[in-house]
Amino acid sequence: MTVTVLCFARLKELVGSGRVTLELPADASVKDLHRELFQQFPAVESLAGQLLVAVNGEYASDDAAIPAGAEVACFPPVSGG
Amino acid sequence: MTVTVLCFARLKELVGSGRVTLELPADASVKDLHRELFQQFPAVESLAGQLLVAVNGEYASDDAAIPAGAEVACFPPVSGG
Amino acid sequence: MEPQLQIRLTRAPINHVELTEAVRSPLCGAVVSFLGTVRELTQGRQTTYLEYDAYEPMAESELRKLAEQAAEKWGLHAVAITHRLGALDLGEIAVAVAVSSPHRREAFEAASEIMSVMKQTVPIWKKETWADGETEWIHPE
Amino acid sequence: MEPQLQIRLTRAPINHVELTEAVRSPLCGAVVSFLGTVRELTQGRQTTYLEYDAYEPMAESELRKLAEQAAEKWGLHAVAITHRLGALDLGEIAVAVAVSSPHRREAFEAASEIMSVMKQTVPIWKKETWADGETEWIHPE
Repeated sequence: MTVTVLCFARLKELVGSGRVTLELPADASVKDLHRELFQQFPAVESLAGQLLVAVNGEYASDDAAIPAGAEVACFPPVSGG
Repeated sequence: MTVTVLCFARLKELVGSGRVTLELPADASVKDLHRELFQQFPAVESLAGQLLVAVNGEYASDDAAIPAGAEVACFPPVSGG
Repeated sequence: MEPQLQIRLTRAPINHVELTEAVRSPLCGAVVSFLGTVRELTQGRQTTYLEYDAYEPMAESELRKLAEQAAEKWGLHAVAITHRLGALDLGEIAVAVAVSSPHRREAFEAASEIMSVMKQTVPIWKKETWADGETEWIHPE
Repeated sequence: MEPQLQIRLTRAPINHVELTEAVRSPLCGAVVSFLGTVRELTQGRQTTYLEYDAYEPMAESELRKLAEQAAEKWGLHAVAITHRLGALDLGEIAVAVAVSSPHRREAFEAASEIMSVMKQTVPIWKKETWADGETEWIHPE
């Protein structure tokens, strides 16, 4: 499936865009998404272990599945407030 | 010595005035002041054990001496804020 | 640097904006403000209005001590405290405290402690006028 | 009674007075407000200005969750939170929180906890522009 990932902050700088398109297997997990992101954008590995993923506006763990058509976002640790 | 005592809140109600004049020995302590107050105004005994005394704008313990000419104030526990 | 202290007793309504603005600074990342307002119900009993009386010179000096000690203990940039005296309607501000500090935790701790100590040491008293017409000076045991 | 919640993201300067007034009520004796403002110095390094970016729909929903959970936990009457986005000058307000509660301690605890949790969970990011021209997204480890 094709997944569009919204990217923010330092991640957005590293991938050069606020959204990137990844090709993932139909049963892909958040961990698979990370792996694909590192492969397409090797510079993103500098954020390995720090990146957070949200699926449909909720935080998702590494093992969570990514449903087809979901809104997916990926970002480094937050620093608002 | 003659000591003028400023009275506040419930104490002011009980003595019927914002200031009362007491006749005390020259070496009187805060405890002596309490005793004289209860004698002149028996209704004030309802506040026994609760009354606070300030001498020249600072809290004074029961054993503290009252210097001649000091500004003396007496009042029940505070409830501002 | 010496902390900025602003201590006031007033019979006019308290302008809480003025206090908050007084403590703000580009040197500080955090401002915490507290407003104590007149509550309609106390343990189910209806208040009509409140009156505050004070031993004014000592209340001012105790508030100043409190502000100085808090500023020193928590490294505050500025502290502003205003307490209202006289008659207050429901919802009006009885006391306002604003503090600023480089960091958040210190500002919260300081404002909270200023309020706790104020209620123990500052010679100000509250008189309730209840809905049934009874009046009562409040003197915590 | 349901707590009143007001959650906003804005690119305009934050009017902290409006937040504080929004939570006041004669049912409450206590209002605590927090302002997070842009600090000139961070560990001795000079900031020129800050920028905040957000994943806006999720930031709003996380702020709302946070306000609901705090209101429930501390029995708050009202919670108002506004976070600024875009470029901010030194001293400007980045975030404002105001809570009201019948009692003081709950209001302080709630406002403090809202700020702590916000810094962990709400997808908003700060970019420093330092005086030497360098820029840096801040991502706590």
